[in-house]
Amino acid sequence: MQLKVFVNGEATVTSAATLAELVAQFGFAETGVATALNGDFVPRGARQSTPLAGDDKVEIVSPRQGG
Amino acid sequence: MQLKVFVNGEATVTSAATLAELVAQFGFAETGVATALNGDFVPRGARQSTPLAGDDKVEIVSPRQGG
Amino acid sequence: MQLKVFVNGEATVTSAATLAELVAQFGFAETGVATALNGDFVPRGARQSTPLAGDDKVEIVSPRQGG
Amino acid sequence: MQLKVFVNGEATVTSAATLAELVAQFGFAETGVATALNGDFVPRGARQSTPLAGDDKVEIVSPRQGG
Amino acid sequence: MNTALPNPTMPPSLSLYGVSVSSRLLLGTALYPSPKVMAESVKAAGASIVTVSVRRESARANSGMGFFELVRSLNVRVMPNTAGCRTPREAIATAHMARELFGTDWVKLEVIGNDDTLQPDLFGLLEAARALIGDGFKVFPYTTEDLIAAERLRDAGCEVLMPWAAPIGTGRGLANPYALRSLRTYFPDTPLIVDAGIGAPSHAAAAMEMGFDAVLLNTAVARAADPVRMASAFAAAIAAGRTAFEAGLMEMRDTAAPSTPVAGTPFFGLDPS
Amino acid sequence: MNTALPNPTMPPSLSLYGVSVSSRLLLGTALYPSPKVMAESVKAAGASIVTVSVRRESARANSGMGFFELVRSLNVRVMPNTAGCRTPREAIATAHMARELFGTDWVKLEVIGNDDTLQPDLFGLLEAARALIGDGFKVFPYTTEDLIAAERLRDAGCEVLMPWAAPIGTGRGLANPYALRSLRTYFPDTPLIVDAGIGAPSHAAAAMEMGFDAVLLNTAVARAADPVRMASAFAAAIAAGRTAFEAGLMEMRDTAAPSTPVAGTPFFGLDPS
Amino acid sequence: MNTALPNPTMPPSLSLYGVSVSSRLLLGTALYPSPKVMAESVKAAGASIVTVSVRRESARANSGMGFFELVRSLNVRVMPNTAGCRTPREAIATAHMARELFGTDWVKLEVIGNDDTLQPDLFGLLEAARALIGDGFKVFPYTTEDLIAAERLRDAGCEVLMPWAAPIGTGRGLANPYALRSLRTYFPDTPLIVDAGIGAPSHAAAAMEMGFDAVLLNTAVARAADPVRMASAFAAAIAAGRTAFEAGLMEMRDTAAPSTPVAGTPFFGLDPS
Amino acid sequence: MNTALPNPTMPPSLSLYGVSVSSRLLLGTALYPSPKVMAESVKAAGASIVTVSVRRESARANSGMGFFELVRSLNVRVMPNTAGCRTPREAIATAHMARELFGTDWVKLEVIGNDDTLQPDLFGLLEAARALIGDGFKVFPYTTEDLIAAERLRDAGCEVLMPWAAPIGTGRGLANPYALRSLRTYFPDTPLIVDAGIGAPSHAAAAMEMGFDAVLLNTAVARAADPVRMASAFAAAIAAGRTAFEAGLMEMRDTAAPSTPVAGTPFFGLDPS
Repeated sequence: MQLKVFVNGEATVTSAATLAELVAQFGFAETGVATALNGDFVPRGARQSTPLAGDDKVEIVSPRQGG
Repeated sequence: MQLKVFVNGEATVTSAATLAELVAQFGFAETGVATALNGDFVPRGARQSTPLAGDDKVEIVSPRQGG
Repeated sequence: MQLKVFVNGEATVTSAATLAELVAQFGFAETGVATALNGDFVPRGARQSTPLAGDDKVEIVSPRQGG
Repeated sequence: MQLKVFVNGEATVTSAATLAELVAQFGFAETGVATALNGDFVPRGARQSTPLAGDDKVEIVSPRQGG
Repeated sequence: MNTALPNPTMPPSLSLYGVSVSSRLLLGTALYPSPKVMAESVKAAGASIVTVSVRRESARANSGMGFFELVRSLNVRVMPNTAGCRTPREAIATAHMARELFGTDWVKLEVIGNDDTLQPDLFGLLEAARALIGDGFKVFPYTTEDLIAAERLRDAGCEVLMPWAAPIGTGRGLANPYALRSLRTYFPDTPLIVDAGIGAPSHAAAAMEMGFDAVLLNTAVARAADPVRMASAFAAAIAAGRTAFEAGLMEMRDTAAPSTPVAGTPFFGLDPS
Repeated sequence: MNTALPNPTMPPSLSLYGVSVSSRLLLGTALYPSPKVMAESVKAAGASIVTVSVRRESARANSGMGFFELVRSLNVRVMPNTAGCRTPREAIATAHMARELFGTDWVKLEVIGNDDTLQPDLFGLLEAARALIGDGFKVFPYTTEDLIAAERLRDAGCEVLMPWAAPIGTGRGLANPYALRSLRTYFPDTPLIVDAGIGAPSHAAAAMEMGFDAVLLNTAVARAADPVRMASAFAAAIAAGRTAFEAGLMEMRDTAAPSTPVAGTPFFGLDPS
Repeated sequence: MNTALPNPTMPPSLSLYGVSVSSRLLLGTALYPSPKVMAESVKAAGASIVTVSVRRESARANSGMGFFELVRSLNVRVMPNTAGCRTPREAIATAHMARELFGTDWVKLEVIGNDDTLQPDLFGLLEAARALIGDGFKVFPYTTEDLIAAERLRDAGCEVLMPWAAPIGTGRGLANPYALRSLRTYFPDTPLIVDAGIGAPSHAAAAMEMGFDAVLLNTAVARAADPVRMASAFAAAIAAGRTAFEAGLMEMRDTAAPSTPVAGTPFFGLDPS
Repeated sequence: MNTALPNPTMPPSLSLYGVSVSSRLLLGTALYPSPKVMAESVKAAGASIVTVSVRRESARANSGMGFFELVRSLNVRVMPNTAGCRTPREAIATAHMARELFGTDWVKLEVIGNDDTLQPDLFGLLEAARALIGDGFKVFPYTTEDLIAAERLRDAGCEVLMPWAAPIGTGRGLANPYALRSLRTYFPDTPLIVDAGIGAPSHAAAAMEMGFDAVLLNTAVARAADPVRMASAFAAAIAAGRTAFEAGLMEMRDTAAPSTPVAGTPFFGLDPS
């Protein structure tokens, strides 16, 4: 079954049922990114048990330069 | 009956039962001062109906220079 | 006889024999300008008695805005 | 014969006939000081040939701290 | 006579909470050598608004009304302050007492966060401002140059803001001109009154040249050797700064530019010798 | 109306070469959008002295006397300058021509040492000053804040000195306040007029607060969006600065000091909560 | 060779959250011409702490870990920031994501209140700091010179404060030295790191001379013509400023005082001619 | 150990009268608590040039050579000064005595015009410089920021100029940065050494960032609580300022600019709440 979610601000249609599956589908190394769902942090260990729902707002971030 | 109250920070013993009586006993013109009881403003019109209790903290103020 | 002189930095050929004549030939009111010859001031009263020579440098100035 | 001279601003009576003798009488190493007479520098080599006269102003200086 | 010094009435373009104000100099009433000098200074300043306070009355002194009578005789609008209050609760109660005594809903709101610098506690200030605006006060918050605090105060309903120039009584002038300039830029339409830290007329003029709407001061006048003349000096400087702002200041340049015309300079082009 | 802005007449305490001067603002006559605006600006400034120059006249234009008529109609004293002169010789001849044309022995002596900064050549300035004083001129030297040059100029017979604030036309204000202050301290009795570099009324007020006797400017008024109003702004600021100087400015402090009395602060001593 | 420029190791007197830090220069990792230049600049700076961020990863780029590897190779401690967060909620979630990614509980907490000035929202900052400290973070708040905000942040559990010098990226240096000085005086024992607005080594040295404990910067190095050499310049300047603070700066004087001894001056007392 | 503080040797790009100089810090030898501290400070400064003077010798003391021996042992070049001289004649004779004693034709030429400000008498300075150059001296004139005096001194044969920052011993730093900057711009190829008035390493760094070639100081080191460490601090700051000048400082901006990249900011575009 397909869901429309927002990943890093962009609308995406996905078959992933959980946050963990979504991260995997995007081809990210599990330990290479951190995630938030609808504005709240979701720890790596909780992604498996975090189901996705329609219009969810997902943030997937990685290390970057900073000042 | 006598009460110990604090008027402008100084301990005083008074027979006044209400804030209005206290103001009068101190010889202040009713309209010449403003009052607060235990940190809260008491409007002129409410002094009559404002009883005093032991250790009450009363502020009686008047106009002064300011910057 | 004709002379080449410099008036306010511009080469001019003149028949004037004196500074006074030169000022007159240029059509300046006698009292409307002040003069210098070869870097030195020439008072109004001395213009008549100030002969011109070839290549003389003459300044003829008048009042102007200043800061 | 005795002369009154000023050495470094202080009046002194000396029997020295020359600047060189004066420097020696004061016990200065010949090369340890530099000299001036009445406001003008006197090189080391010229002290011998520099006679003293009454009221001469002699400066005898040596190295010191500076900013 | 210097007390005749200028307090030009300018177009009443300044409006505070809907009240049109003629003078851009707001003056404090404290620290003067005498009540008489205070009164004359207010007149010399041409001030239309003066700040006052409430203080504990003593049965013996009973002096409050005497002062109030004097101020009333000056025919100026009074703005009570909450000077010395350390908490929103103290400031709120003090504002209410002042409103009852002075019969005005204007209040210069001070919530002091530090006894050494007497600087505003922006957190307590915002909290007190919200409460007092809810109680119907017209709040004039004594604040810093902080842009965000200014925005929150305005959003809370403050129609006027009073950023400091420097800590009260220091007379240091504009401690952070850069930040004040950006505050002015960011609030083009909110009346901004520079309050506290002004020590000399040139400081006040500089604030006005930046486009601030008015200046509130006290110590610099009251503690001058001659307060009355100093009041007139500030009035003139503030009028001057405002006029300069409206008349369009020249651009500052890095390199010199002749004022007297270069064209026609005598001896030009001749060998300079 | 802003052109009605203050130019308070102060006690004519300022005396220049024995001439008592009522206004402490000296104004240049160049760079204005029109002669009319220049004339109105001089009036708005309340200036009693204006600076002028001499320039090469052309047979065609013959415009010099027209300008002079206009200035004459202003009933102010004119001070011709030697702007643009690069050598003492040029300055001396120019001063003589100006004296004959304007009928005054006052001269603002400029000997320019550098075309970029238009700054005084102190060496040429001193030489020219000596010569002109010998010729009976009253010399107003345009100089820097240099103490020693100032001393030599005064010893040469200059009864007034005109140190710069910053290079001509930059409008930067007091580039070296510390040195200007020490110049003022060192010459308590010599009239000192700050000339050039003033860009805003607050700059002029600051100079006057330091105790300078007057300010001479041109560009900041002439190049303002509204020269006439700017002239009145400078007049007010200079009067303000002078009055403040006479009225005794407060001392600047490092730490805050309350203006509103601390004694009797409501809720004092109670637990702030 | 200039990359050999000094980064003297000083007694590790600086301790941040119990971690003793050898270098008083904290460096940002953004805006460099290349990762290689960034890495060399960090080395030239002798920095022991660098700031980093988290940003949205794209399936295509997948570049995050590459950057992290590079930083890891520098053997420095990383301090993630919450740059760009406009609310406590955003900052809190971002801090948590950063902690998981970088494996550190240190966070440079930014809650930006205004997109033009990028200045701290002191209200949101305090709220976010409280929450994050509750979650076990070691919070380094990017704040202003506001004394009261500083006090509340410290009371909330911030053991280090990072006041700005001027807005991020302006390079203006210390916009309000007076307020920074009083902040330092008021918090003698709290490590204070000047963060943002530093444009030149002299700015950083001035902050250290005031007694600030360290300086955090990025743009001034990354945007220099030669970032690597500029990094070494800042390292030297910060060490110099700190050493000067410890070595006791001379008192500034108003009047001159000879360095070379006056006693024994040749020709003294003789008629100078 | 802080005496280990940086004195990086930079490319010997600085050449004074054809002599290539490695350190850009010139140090005075006066006012130290002891000769030993002086010697250690010179070493800590890494100075390659120190200033000295001549003073009247007394038969009793006979101490001059002792000092000279100590300086000789430091293996640095000495530059005698003419400190305290009030006239060209005094300065000329003093310079000659110094040349004979120290065996160098280098001289720091001071002709003091005022005992309070100890400032250069530009007129006497130029006269003395001409005479001494005629006598074969390499003259290092202690002058002001005056452009014209600088030009005349250079035309007289001074290959190096030493403008002041502020009066000797005041430690005020750069009193007129604007004028110093234009002096530097106007003499791109003449070695310019900022001499006198420097009070803190940040002042010295600022001068070097402007592009000045070196700094000469004394009081700020000698009168520090710990002169040796302060010497090392100045060495580091001067190296830092020079390196920054060579590495190209960022442009100062009026408005903020993010250092951390904006692209990819988490939660961007979501409703901030």
